[in-house]
Amino acid sequence: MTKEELKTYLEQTFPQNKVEETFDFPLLYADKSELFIIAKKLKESPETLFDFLFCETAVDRTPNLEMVYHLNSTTHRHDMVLKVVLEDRENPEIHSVNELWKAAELYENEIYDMFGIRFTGHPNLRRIMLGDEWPGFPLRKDYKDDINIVTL
Amino acid sequence: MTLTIQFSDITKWIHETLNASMSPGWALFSEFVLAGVAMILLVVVLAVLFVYMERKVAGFMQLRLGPHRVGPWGTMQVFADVFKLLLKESFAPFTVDKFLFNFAPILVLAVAFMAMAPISFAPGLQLWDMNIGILYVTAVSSIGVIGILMAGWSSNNKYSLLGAMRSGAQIVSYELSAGLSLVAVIAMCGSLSISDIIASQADGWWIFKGHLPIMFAFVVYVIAGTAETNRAPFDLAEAESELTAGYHTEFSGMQFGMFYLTEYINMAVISMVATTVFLGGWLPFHIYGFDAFNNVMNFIPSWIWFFGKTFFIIFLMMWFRWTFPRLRIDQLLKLEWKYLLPLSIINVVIVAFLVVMGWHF
Amino acid sequence: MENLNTELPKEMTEEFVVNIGPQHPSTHGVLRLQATLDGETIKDLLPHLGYIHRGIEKMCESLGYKQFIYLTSRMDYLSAHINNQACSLAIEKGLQVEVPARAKAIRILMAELQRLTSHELWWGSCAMDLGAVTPFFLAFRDRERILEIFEENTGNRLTMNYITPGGVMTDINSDFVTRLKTLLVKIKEHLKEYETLITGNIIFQRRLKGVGVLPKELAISLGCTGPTARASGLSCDVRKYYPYDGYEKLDFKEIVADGCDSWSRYVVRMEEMRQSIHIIEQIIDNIPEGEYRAKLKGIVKLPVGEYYQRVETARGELGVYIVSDGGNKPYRLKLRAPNFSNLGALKPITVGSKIGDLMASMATIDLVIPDIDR
Amino acid sequence: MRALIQYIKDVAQGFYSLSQGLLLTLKYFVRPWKHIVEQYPENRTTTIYIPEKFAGEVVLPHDENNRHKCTACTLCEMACPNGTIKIISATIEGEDGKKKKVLDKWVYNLGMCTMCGQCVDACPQDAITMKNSFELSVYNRNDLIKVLNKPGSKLKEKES
Repeated sequence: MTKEELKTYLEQTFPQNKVEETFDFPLLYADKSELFIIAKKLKESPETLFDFLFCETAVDRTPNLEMVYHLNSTTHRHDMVLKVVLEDRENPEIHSVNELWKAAELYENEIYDMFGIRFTGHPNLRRIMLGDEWPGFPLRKDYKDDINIVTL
Repeated sequence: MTLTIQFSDITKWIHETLNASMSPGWALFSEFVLAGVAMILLVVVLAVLFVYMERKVAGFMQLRLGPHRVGPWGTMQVFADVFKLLLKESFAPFTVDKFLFNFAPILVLAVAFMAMAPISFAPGLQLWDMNIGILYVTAVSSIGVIGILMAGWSSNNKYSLLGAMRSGAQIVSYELSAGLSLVAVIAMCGSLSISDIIASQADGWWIFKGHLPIMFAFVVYVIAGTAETNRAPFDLAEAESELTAGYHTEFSGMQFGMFYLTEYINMAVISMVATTVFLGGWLPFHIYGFDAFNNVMNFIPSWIWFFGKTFFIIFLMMWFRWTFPRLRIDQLLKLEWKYLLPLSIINVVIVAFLVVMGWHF
Repeated sequence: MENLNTELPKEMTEEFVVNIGPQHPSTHGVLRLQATLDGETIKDLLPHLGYIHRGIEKMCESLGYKQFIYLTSRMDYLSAHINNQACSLAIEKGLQVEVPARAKAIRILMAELQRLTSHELWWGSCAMDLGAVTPFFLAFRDRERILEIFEENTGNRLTMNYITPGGVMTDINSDFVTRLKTLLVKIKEHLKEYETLITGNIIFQRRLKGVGVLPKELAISLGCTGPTARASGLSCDVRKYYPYDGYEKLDFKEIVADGCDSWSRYVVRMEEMRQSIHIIEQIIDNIPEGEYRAKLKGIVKLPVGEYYQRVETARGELGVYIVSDGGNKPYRLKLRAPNFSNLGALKPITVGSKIGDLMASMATIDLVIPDIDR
Repeated sequence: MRALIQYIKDVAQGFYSLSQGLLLTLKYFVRPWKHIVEQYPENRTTTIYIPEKFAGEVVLPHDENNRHKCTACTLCEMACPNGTIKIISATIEGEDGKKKKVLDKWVYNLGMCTMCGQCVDACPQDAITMKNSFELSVYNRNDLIKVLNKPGSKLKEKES
């Protein structure tokens, strides 16, 4: 499907969700609680078949955190973006998509490390880069570190 | 015709002078000391030559020059390295088994020296012409693996242990086919003594006599010998990309130097045995009926013949090392137990049949 | 033989943990693999990262759009040029700048040369991981000549800093075409030597065939890209599916093999080297004349929005995800590193095999550690 | 029987492949003149090849009258991603009595420079260039911080 077709498809299939588009891909907003169901549907329904999670990351849109899933289908060759807004900044938690895409195991480890978003159902959630004793989550906008960050 | 002094004359002269000046017991003792010192010097010089040769061969095969800064054409590089190793601290980690850790390199080196005893470098230049020479060499050189196992175990390091276990499995298995390929020649000439084996090749080296089983045995012996000395493509015991340095990971200074030296001495032993058994020892190359050519060959001193052949086999081993990738441990054992050993056994059976029927010459 | 260990009572067998890395000859960098071994057999593998984590994503948030490109050279330093290209393309996408045709051609030429150097280095180090040292020098001989061309034309050898949003920094030299042509002839000759020395070698083949099998479904699920995924039968060449900088006009084959093992990965990479040469040969004679750079403003500001650009580096798909808030710096920059995803494949393909196979798998996945850590 | 023939064929092929590799290494072994190494420290003044464009360090060229082109506009300082450049300007009184900003010190930290060429690119006066110098290592890290404008140098006014 092309970008426009996919966008209309998403609008029809998920009428209660907000559908937008970025510069490249159609964009679907999902609620935190229904993320896993929507992701599973996107992966398994024969029209979409999003079986390739090529980028999973988070963006700190102060005060919210935002999970961004870039999905691709290796059969239909179309892409889309799935976004989840997390309002709880102190203790953000979301269901892991590791069961659907195994790539998410490493991605989610990195997101946990950098943003502090906890993933329920993740098999081995650990701070993969920085180590357990590191204070704070560096990629958040309010992260302050006078020693390790040298500003110009 | 020959103007060269025979080595037996020199030894005889030493023997007589010593006996004339002191009691027979002291004379014998002095002879032992002299022989030991001479042997150690010879072996060390050889090892140094081999190290230099290996570096140059490796360099030339890899489009480089090899060592070329210390001394003319880098000849002093090896000495520089040895002095560096001598001056370095032989550091032992806190958790090692001190006695075994310090003993292992000495054992390995001593065993390598011992294996040189019955080898005949030239007519008369032989430390001990025992009647079971070949058996002695194979027996003694297999003690070396104990030293390697000791080194690996005492280091208290998982890489070392893995390397030592690999080395043990490898050396124990490859000794079988190395021994069996030697048996082929021994059966043909009917003696274990090294001087007898050389004498049996006076009318032609075993490898050129036209016996197919012997040629096969030579190939097997070179492969098994390469494996026995833990060299690439069989260098699993110290597989650099897998186990960093294998059984000598924790060794430093001269203790490491001993392991390093031992590798080359073992290579020397293997290639000297191959020279003696298959390539006619110190005998010159003759072509039957070509008297002029044979006379020219005779003119070349016998020790040059011996070391020339030795260096050729060592070059073969170096050539293998710098060309081939390494085998995996299961492939290594499979090659021995499923291919080389059965074929060697069949080979020995064929040789025995030939000998019994008297079809050999 | 395989069942020997299971028959023994449990007290007699003991698994032990070996740290392969951070300093280990065959991890090619500071990657730590915590391997649980049962004798020689790997039972479990857990990668520990972060030894060379520099926080490039965070650093990029405090740099301007023209400046942060050059930090990405330090990710996958073996395809530094292609990393820069990805960032430039993302910025050009946001600014809607048309890159001159000459710049596009030069970019492709350099990118394919970079792919060639990267694969050559991989070939040498792959052979070295498997115990053969000589190929490393043969590979470096040709790589050095290509690096010389980079040095002459861009000013640097490894991190070329050659691409800038809107084109390339400087024009190529006048003798570039002739030098490259003579070089390509030589490289093609030497590729044949590679084949005789290593590809045909029976020991090498036995070491790779059937080792480290990564099935296609698993490759998709793990998000593998590049030669690693293509050797598992997953067609994923970004140059074919999402062409950029004029790859759509070129004739080249996407190399896909379905052996799924290390040998297929080896074959795919070797064949990709030939394809790169083929691509270069198509462009080299008709580099368009004209500007090599579109003029941009001194300070670049991207419109508010999100931009995702992917390119095919030597190791897989590199994605640059820029979130812009309209300022002169990216609000958030995510670099989707190909090696980070490919690293995930290491555990499933090595568990149950020998240590020697781990080296073979790692060598053919071709991990570059700074790219994993970023 | 066919399996046996195949087996022998495989073994022969294996030996053939190994011998091909051996021949290749022997070929290089006996042809030392094909070797590729450079005798580096010896050839640093003779045969070493440093391309014209090679980016070794940033320089501020001065002409024969000890004049440079830098107007101390600090665009290069802003363009640098690493904070390598520090421009210290001074205000002097010109001949016509106007206050004028001129370059006092062009401080360049070679140790932090990644040779990205952004400063050269940003300079509107083409005052700075990359030079193909090499062997720039020093024993003291402070020696890497250089002042590029020579003492007493002046701004070169445009002819037009």
